[in-house]
Amino acid sequence: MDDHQPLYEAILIGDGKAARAATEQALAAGMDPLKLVQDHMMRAMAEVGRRFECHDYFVPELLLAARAMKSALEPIRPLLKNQSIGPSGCVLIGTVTGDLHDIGKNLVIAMLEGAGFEVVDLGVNVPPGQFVQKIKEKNPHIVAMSALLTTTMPAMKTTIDALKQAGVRNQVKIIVGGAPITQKYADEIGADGYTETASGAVALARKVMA
Amino acid sequence: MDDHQPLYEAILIGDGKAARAATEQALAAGMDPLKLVQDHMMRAMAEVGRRFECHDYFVPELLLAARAMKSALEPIRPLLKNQSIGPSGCVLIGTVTGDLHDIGKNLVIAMLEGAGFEVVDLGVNVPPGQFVQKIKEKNPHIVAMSALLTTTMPAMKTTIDALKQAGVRNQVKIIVGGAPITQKYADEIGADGYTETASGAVALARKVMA
Amino acid sequence: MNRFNKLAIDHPADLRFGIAPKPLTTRQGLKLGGGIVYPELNFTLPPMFVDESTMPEVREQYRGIIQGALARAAELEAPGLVVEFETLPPMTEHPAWGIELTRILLDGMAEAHARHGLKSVLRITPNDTREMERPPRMRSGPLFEAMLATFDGCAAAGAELLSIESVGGKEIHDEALMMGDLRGVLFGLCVMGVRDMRFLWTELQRIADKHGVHCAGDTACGFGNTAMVLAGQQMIPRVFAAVVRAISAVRTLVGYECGCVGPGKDCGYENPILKAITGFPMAMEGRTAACAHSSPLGNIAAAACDTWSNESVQNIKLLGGMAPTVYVEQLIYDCRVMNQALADGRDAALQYRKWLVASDAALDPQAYVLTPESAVAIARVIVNAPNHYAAGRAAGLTAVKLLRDAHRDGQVKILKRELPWLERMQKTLESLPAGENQFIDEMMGVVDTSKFVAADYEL
Amino acid sequence: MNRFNKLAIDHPADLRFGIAPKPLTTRQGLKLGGGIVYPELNFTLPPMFVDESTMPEVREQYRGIIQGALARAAELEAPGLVVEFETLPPMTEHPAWGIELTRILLDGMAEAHARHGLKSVLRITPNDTREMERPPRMRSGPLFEAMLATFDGCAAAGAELLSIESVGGKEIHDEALMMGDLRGVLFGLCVMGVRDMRFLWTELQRIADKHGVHCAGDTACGFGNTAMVLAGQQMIPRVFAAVVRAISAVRTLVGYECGCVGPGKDCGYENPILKAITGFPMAMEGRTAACAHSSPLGNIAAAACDTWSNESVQNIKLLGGMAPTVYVEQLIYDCRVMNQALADGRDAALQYRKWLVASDAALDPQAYVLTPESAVAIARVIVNAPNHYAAGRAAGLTAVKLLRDAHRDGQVKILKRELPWLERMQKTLESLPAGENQFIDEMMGVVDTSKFVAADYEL
Ligand SMILES: [Zn+2]
Ligand SMILES: [Zn+2]
Ligand SMILES: [Zn+2]
Repeated sequence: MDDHQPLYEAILIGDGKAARAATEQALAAGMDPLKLVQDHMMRAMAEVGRRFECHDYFVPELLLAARAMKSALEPIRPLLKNQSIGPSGCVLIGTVTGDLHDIGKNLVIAMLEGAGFEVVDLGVNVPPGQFVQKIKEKNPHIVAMSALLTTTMPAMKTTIDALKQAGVRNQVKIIVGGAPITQKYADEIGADGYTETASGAVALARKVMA
Repeated sequence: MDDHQPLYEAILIGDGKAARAATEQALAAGMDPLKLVQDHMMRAMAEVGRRFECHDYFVPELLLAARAMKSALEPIRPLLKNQSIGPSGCVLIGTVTGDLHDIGKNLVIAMLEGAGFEVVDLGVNVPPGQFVQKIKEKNPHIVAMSALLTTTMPAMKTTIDALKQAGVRNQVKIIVGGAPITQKYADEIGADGYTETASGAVALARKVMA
Repeated sequence: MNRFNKLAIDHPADLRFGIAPKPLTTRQGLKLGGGIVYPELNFTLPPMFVDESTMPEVREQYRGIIQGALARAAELEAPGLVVEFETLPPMTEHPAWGIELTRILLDGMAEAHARHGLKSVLRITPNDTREMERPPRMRSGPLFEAMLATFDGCAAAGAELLSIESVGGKEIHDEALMMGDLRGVLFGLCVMGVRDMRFLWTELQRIADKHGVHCAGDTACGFGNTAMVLAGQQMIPRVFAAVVRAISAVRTLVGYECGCVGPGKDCGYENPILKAITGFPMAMEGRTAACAHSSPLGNIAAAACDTWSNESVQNIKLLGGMAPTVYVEQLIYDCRVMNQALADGRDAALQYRKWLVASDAALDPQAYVLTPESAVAIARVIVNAPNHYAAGRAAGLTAVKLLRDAHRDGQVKILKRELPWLERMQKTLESLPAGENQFIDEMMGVVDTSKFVAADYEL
Repeated sequence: MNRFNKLAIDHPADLRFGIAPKPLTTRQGLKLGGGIVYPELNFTLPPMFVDESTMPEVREQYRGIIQGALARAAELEAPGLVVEFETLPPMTEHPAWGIELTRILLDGMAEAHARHGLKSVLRITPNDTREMERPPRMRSGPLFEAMLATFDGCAAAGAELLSIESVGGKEIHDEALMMGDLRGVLFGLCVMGVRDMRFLWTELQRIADKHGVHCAGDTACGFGNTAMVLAGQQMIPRVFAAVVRAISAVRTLVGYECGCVGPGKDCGYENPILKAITGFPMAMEGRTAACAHSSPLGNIAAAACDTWSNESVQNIKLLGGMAPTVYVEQLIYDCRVMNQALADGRDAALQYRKWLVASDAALDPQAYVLTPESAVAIARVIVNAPNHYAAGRAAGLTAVKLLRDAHRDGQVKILKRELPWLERMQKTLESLPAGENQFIDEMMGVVDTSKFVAADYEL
């Protein structure tokens, strides 16, 4: 089976309908579902990631491919109940109290989801207590926080303090980002990682989980 | 006796020879030395200070006047042994370890001396231990430190820590200045005062001693 | 509502810095757009919380900023100065704080006027805090009320220019940007954005009238500049951001239709288009706003500016002084050159403008769509369109055409990987329905309607 | 030793930015002074100690600075870049540190060249640590040895341009400034300074020759800029600082007499005079160096620059990125305009130069003495003088005359309280003895000789 397989292509160009159709066809032809995922879907997503890294793809292509992958997985999921095609890890994400800046966070979500992470989006202006509560509920591997204002970045520290107070700090890795944030500030508040750009978030998430 | 007195004038224009001659003449004429100091010399220096404040005088005029005042005081000092014409206060000054920038410090010295302070100049690149030792020796009211580099400003904290360690911190007021220094930094390291400009040093010194 | 149906500046040569057909004279007599470019200083707090307990420190910060910056401006003999106070969200949520800080700034400005004769005017830019709730309540509720109260109190205190970076339409536009979806962009900017602008600026005009101050202008910051930042990070194509910029002018225009008289808000890089349409003076930011963000528009942004801004800088210490003081110095020197060129007459100013434009235009499609020629061309199709939807579509198509032609003629560098996007965008725009109602019907079936309150947009 | 006895640039119209009669070509092929103005980026550490224990963090800082700044420069397609590494004193005292950091910067530059084709060249500026001892040992001792070792190691590592802000003569000059004493100024600059420069740059030329690199140039920073800062704080008259600037050119010139080929060091505001004399390219700093210090020379400083510098900025975070990255962006945009004007030919460049000059010259005597006309006039009397002492005196007298005439003709604003100083300075300069020996004899009886080691100055 080679790279020119329709499923691989459909994901690469972000055509969800075609990807699903190709999957159903392959299943009907008796293909092993797990093999389908590993040999074609995963490889297509890896190629999408590579193209994005090289700046041949932009975010829209990345997101469309991720959506096509989701469509293609639908007929497969029921067949793989007991096998792990689960996510690389679970990330809880939000902008800190007082901060309303969506799009950086949303980009990070897109990057992470594109890389196979499960992401729980708490939205913007998230109070420390809500981070704590959701950690208890969702048991994520990583908590990601962003702040775009010099006057909201101190809320990162407040949030980490609240996590400590609640005894959940050590259950998660904490990563932070946003225009006024620096590596130094991340170190000072005791975060586990910092990235300057949204596209650095995937590598960072993998690094802190390693 | 009025403002047009030769002594007053001589100090105002910074003519040391004339100032001394006028003083000797006045003493010979039986003038009370203390009155001479208070009514003429001090008043001249106050006027010099005022002109400097209004930017009518520059530093050179200020320094020349201070020198003229010194000359004029010479024949008077022996007559006033037991009376206080002493300085407004004693200031120990130096740039911190690693810092070589003279002129800001020297300006502050000039301003302080012009305002009647006694100043002990420790020079540049002064290690914390030397500050401690000189405090013990000279018993100053104020310790003034300056730093012009971002990499020498941390030595201010080190110096204050050394003063604490040596148990002399509370004997003195500490004032700081220099390009990278801020009020916030001064507060953080526990200094008693900060001034942005050399010309602010006098007001600051008076304030911390009040 | 005053629809602009012809251009105030019909010829690209008349679209230039320092001169606006309809200048604005402030209470102290600054004539913005009247032949002199003025610096416009912006600033923000260093990293710190803003709450009841830190307000004493916050006051000190603003007092220090205004004193330091105005002293420097006086020293350098600035011909005048626009000060912009862009509040931080807590200062809009607590109008009393925003108003008090406005007074502190005005006091500093009055003192500099009394002592040094330095003329200045305050622009107040409260936050569009309506988006603190999701979905946002755009036309009512405590956040909305507090925002209006901030405007009202600041105008009463003496802030003469009212601005905001309003967010109506962002609920849909954000995702449209990330998906490279021009239909969503049009819906966010020219349907939702236009409707919210019309509502909001009608409210603000009421406040301005009450206090005898001016509605200055809005900016499509959260739209066009978000696109620019994403393009700068190579997240979306530059040509896409360039087309978004052109379309964004339609949204920003609504402010002027409702009574704004300029200067348009600094971060509205679409402002040259609006100057051509309205004739009002415009604030712009460029290279000297690198403290706030990078841009491919550092010089070209100055080509048609009437005030020249640094966008925003924290009040932190640089070796040469506090950053706002440093930046006011840089702005003043920038303005000095422009004003020297202006003093030498029309041809001289056009010579300088040529260099400002040429130095950026060929390097990035986002710059190319803002050359005086491009800006006037886009402005023209906007005023000729029957409604905002059609105007947005026409602006987008014109931008695409300008870029295709310029690329063909070797006048602008467009990366190979972006070329398919030009075609894709053209197709998308051409395939749009002719009527706004049909477009709305189509889009309401596609967009995530849980993200906004349809009634707040008359939808 | 090569005394310049005629001007390389005889006519003020030929003293302009981007073009030097004797351009310098770097190993990667940047031609400084060859028709393009290049940005020159400077930076320093944020508040932190530099010692053995912090060196890992120091390395990270410089790595981060160079990577961030060069990435931005590549993005903005800078035509090339000069990077200046002005060390901090511990890095000169411990040559191994300075050399290692030089390598880190060179690695970053090589990488940007390989990846983006960005050409750059490194200027290394160790500290004149000789003054760490008082009185300084100028010609021997461990501090001196370490300083030379730093130069040697950095040149070996690949730093192609050698510079320093040397301090010889400062021992006397500092107090002379504070006392408004022009005789002391002359003694510090043209007797002591000249002698130390001659010694020091002969040593540095040996090192440059050994490694095939260039002596670039010195600056009278601790003299002329100290005067400028004091004048800015209203501590000394501006006219005094202006005259000091003119005289300081004589000291800076000695570097070129000993083999320097430019670009002269950025903070030498006297550089236009030296460009006229030597024909070598010059670095200058102005408005975009407000991060490091205010100046009344923000635009005029660019009039004759070949590289355009920000002087120094801490590696701290601004909203738009780390400050060195922000400043490289600003410099690049500044240079783009100059290069556009240059591309339009001589008259166009002179048009732009006119605005740069005119925008500052009338406002401050320190700017006025640096107009192309003033610079050439001062340069001319310097090359016509029989020796450095006479040259300094002539430069001072010329500056005074230029200012008196300009004030009379209403071409420069001089504050009333400064006018007596013009007269006073003229009298002082006119009353000086004709011969250097007599002057030295007089001065050695007056100055505080405990502040310097006379033998180190052949005195
Ligand atoms: Zn904005
Ligand atoms: Zn310097
Ligand atoms: Zn420097």
